[in-house]
Amino acid sequence: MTKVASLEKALSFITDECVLMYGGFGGVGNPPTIINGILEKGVKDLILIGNDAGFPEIGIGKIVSRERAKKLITTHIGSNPIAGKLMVEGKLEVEFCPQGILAERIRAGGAGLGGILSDIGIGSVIEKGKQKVLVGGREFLIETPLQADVAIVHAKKADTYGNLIYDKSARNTNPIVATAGKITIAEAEEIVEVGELDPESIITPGIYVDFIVQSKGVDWKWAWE
Amino acid sequence: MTKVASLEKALSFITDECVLMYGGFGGVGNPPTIINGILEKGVKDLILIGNDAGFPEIGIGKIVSRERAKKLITTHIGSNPIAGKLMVEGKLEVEFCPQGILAERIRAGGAGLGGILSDIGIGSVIEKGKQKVLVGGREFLIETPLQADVAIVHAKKADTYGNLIYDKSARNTNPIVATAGKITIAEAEEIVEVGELDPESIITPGIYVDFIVQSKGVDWKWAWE
Amino acid sequence: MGMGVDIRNHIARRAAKEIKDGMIVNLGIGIPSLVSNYLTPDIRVMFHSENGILGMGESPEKGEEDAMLCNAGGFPVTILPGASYFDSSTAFGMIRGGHLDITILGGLEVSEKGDLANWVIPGKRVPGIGGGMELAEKAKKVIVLMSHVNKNGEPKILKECTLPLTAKNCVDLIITDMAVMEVTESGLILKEVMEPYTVEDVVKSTGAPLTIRMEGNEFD
Amino acid sequence: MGMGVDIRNHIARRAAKEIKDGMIVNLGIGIPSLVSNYLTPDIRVMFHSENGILGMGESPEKGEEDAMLCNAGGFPVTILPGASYFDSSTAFGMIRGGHLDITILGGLEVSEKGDLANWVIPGKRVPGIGGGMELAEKAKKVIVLMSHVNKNGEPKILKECTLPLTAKNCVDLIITDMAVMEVTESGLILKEVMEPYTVEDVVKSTGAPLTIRMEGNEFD
Repeated sequence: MTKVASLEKALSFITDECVLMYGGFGGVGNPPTIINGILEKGVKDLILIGNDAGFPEIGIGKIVSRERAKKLITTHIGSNPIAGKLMVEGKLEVEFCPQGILAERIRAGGAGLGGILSDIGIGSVIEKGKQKVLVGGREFLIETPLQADVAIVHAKKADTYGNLIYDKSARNTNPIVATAGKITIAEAEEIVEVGELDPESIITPGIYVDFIVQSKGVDWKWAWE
Repeated sequence: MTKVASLEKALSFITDECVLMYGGFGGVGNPPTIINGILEKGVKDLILIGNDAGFPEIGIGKIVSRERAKKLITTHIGSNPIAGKLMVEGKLEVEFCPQGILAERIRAGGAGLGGILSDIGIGSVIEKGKQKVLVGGREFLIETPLQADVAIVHAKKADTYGNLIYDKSARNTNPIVATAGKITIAEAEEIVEVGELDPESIITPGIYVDFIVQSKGVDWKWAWE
Repeated sequence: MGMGVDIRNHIARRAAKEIKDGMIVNLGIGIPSLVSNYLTPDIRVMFHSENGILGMGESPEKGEEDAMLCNAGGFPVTILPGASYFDSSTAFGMIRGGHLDITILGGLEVSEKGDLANWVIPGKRVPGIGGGMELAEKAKKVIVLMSHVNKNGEPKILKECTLPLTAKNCVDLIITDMAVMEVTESGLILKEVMEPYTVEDVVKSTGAPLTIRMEGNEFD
Repeated sequence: MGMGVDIRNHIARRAAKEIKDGMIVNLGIGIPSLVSNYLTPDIRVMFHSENGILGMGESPEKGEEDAMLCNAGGFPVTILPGASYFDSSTAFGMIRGGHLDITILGGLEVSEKGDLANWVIPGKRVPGIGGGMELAEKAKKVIVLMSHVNKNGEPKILKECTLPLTAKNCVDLIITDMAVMEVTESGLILKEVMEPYTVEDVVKSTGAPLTIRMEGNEFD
């Protein structure tokens, strides 16, 4: 009943044009082994959903910089100038969403909600193309749920059932992203037997995780270096 | 900068007719010391919001049984026959909500959302009085956020900043209820200094907690006894 | 429901056969809560509880109860290795997100289209809706355990439910003291008849047409 | 913005005075990120970060960075006793729920009504909105730190913003290299003038009327 899988097996679900959601924030908490695997496998035309575009050579940024994505639903791309360049050149379609609302849309996708009502960005460009409703005399935007064909996350530890714990601020968007994939693949720094994680400390219950891949560790230079 | 307060101080915010939200599920995780304090203080005409009505002599059930509430927004009252009797007699107004939707409405209240879109109970009595919207060709109910004047929760441990951890399944609705009070009071079995709780293990960040009361412990017989 | 302990256990034992290794299962109160007693050791199941547990184990020994570890009904439980705790909004996020393989619920009435009524009897006190609607609407498979007829001997399986519905088109399998029936697009299929009843007994006690397609045989 | 390090630090030092003991504070990138360097030890503040930290401390020593502990900009931080980690949806739930006492942000333009433009310059690449809208709309107090004029010497404080807005009616206090201004229902109040500027310099460099009500004095 173990969910531990080879990288190759996990990558078999990530194919051209699939909707790929990724955990992480500013590169931190992006799953490096899976991302490198995607690059090596040569997957293209991905539709990416995640907090940001990383940095050109850090985390999810590498997939964007190497032009493997055709669309990106995100909150900002300022830390990855190549993403901006591709957007201007028409090679990358980018849909921007306020940061907390992106998080809520992902959570709504995972939690089977039809959407959320938000007052963030009323009267701004954020309204564009969105339905509005009046509730109790106040106007709200309907923000729709986001789901993915495959969600990839990075964890500090996983047990073989897929229960996950995270590492400090590398938790960031990973717990919500883990809930929103039709298939969820967790890359873990360490994989332990069932029963070794304290049930109180588990952040992502294994119910959300389909495959666990052993991480080869963080392989990039960090933003500050 | 400690948030530790006397029971008397904490109770000063819980007054006649106030909207009181409580953590707990089937009595487990209701804060017993605060509830006894409310009874002793003689507060009445409360508007209660919480998962259920407990048992007649367990947890929040005592406040209902002793006719201290005029309204209850909840998911079911089957375990407290006195609640049902008061409802039939017109002494207690009861508003029922599907259980997970009540949890989401409380979470939405705490997270500053305008509401959520739900397909639970479409075509049933749950629709009554609710706005509907059509999104992507599907019909959803607009479920509005719930907030309270005062939210009361039960924790296993608190530090003096109000960071909370819970005890097994007594966690239940407590973490979401803690976010949804204009004032949130946590009753903790144990109060420790700031820095003693592992930052990874904290379930409710202290930002949500205004006062911490030392629990006198669970004082009732449990449902199975 | 006025059924004896033996019959209740018999229904629960039959329901346990529907549970396969690795499944995530939520058991309702009443007869459904007995199902976990009949799983063979090779079937490893993660039992889910609405209050925020995945991985419940058996009931504790008397005197070993933990006041802080209870199921959704408020009764003491234990946990198995691999269990986790979370809040109730997460517990229901799992349900609505489609992660439950099976939910086993009690029923007052079931229609031939799989409509379920199990939460309120007009004229009686309304106990509230609880988590039943979400379980019935969102679990991948919904199994209803109940007595085949009510205490007046009238069918509880009907062409249309008369009681307020919990959810429409949700029930996949009905297991009663008399029979096992599958709900399909084309109506109810009678799959098994319990001892000591006959097919005729079941047909007579059911308020909707039954297509008879018993294990290994095919009648129509 | 072409301001020297000294001036940037001066603005940050002035902004630090707005922070009181016990507050929950979110600092934006740029000059705002320098503010924490100027808090006196008696001011205990919980710094909040959008990626999911409450209770950030100082930057780590060189060589002591932890790749898994960074702020919202991706740069390494430390934590203080009482800190906690949570996911980004919770981090923004705190913001929208009204739990942030102060957010200190950079600005491109601010209007006399407190409208803030700080996310996009037409004709330049759009970097995205990030968490700025939520912070500007929902923090209890919004302080903007920026240069008083742009590189062409034109006012950035205006009757109406010309750039796309981040949020309307959100700014409470503007601190620049020239002055400190409060945004009120009746317009901008000039509270302080920075060395070596005069009230006249400030008025000339501001594109909206200023009511002058300096510390301890009252002009009109």
